[in-house]
Amino acid sequence: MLSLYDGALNVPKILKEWYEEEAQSNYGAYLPFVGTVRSEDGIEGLSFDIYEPILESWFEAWQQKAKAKGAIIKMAHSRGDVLLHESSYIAAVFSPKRRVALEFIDAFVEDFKASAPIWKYDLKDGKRIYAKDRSTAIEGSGILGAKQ
Amino acid sequence: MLSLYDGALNVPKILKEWYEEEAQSNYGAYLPFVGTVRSEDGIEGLSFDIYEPILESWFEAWQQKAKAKGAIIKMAHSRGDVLLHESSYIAAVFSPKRRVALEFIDAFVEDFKASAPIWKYDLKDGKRIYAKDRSTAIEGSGILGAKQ
Amino acid sequence: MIRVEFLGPIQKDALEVEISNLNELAAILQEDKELAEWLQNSAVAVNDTIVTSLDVALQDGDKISLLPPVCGG
Amino acid sequence: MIRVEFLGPIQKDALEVEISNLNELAAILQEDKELAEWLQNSAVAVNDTIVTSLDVALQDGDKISLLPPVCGG
Repeated sequence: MLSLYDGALNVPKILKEWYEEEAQSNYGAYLPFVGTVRSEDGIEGLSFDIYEPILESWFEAWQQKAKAKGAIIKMAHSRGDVLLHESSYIAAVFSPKRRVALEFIDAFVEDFKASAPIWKYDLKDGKRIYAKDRSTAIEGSGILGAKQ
Repeated sequence: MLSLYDGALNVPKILKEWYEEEAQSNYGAYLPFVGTVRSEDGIEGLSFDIYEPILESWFEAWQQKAKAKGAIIKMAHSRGDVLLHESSYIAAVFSPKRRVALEFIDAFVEDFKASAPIWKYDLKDGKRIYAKDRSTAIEGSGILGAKQ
Repeated sequence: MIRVEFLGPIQKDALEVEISNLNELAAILQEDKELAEWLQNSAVAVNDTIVTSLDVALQDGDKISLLPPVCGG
Repeated sequence: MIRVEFLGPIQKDALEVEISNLNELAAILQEDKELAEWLQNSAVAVNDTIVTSLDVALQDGDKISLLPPVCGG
């Protein structure tokens, strides 16, 4: 399940809903990762653009990988502005056993950072500035720039 | 913070309290691991004995390791009986950055399984049966059994 | 007609172009100096599937998206 | 007097013994056949600190705990 919200996430509510949705599913491990906006470099917050069609297919491919291990994943992300100490991201794994959950959340979050079509901007001095230095080119990038 | 409860944990409440406690601490990552009792082998639930003095010193040693990485850990565990699909364990890491949280939760949960002085029993046919086959001897065990 | 969309921080309106493959698109976009850096670091999707080679035939109505470096979370 | 406690699933009441080191305790406990397996797989704590060697001097009032294999979570 992939849920996108305008603005900050209501973390306690989402963690509770996901826990209750799977209460009878017989998973032994529930491992949510919550990402929160840190105060650094004088920013007032972050802002996000999302390209949903590719985010959905990326997520669906990971859901299939999870399924192959008897696990499921859920993810929530913010669109638009998220202020300091608010949260913009939750990814969770449910699995029968702990090792799958511990390994899966790590691989999922890292690939999310490297591949999910989401763009981050710093909110600073009333401006929205692309976080270029913290961004990662998606694998296979640059093909249109190669000299013919 | 180490919290012990009689019976099952109220997971949504604990996850919410921990999140709110650290809402202004400027951690970028919150990563709780939740352990839930699975239905298997015909058990009706699990039951736990805890030896608190050593659990507390074990936990405090991990808290110091977390602190050295700018992180903190929180843990909750049940005493006594926990029924099917109820939860008995939550361990959470808060850290500035994601890599520390992802690596720490794995190491912490694995050492918890290997070292924390907690004994598990299956509740089955009205009896409380030590889960011997799933238990791990603490490192350094056996010194009193060695022939002189 | 092929529609070309520039996502996220690439501040450029969508284009409609008459091309039959991605090599032709590369030639067109490389004429725009403001796109030079984005072409080097962006991924390319055809109909919302990322492609890693220019050897892709295009059909009328296809949509191409340029995805610059990402940073979710 | 040294107090010896058996934790978790070891179904045995605490003992009070007059000993001055863990070697003496090992000799006493090895006489109890019901403890044989627990002695092989239990850890030993002196005053709530786990020890990994029998070379530990004991003082009057010390507490020894036997910790059988664990399984939290």
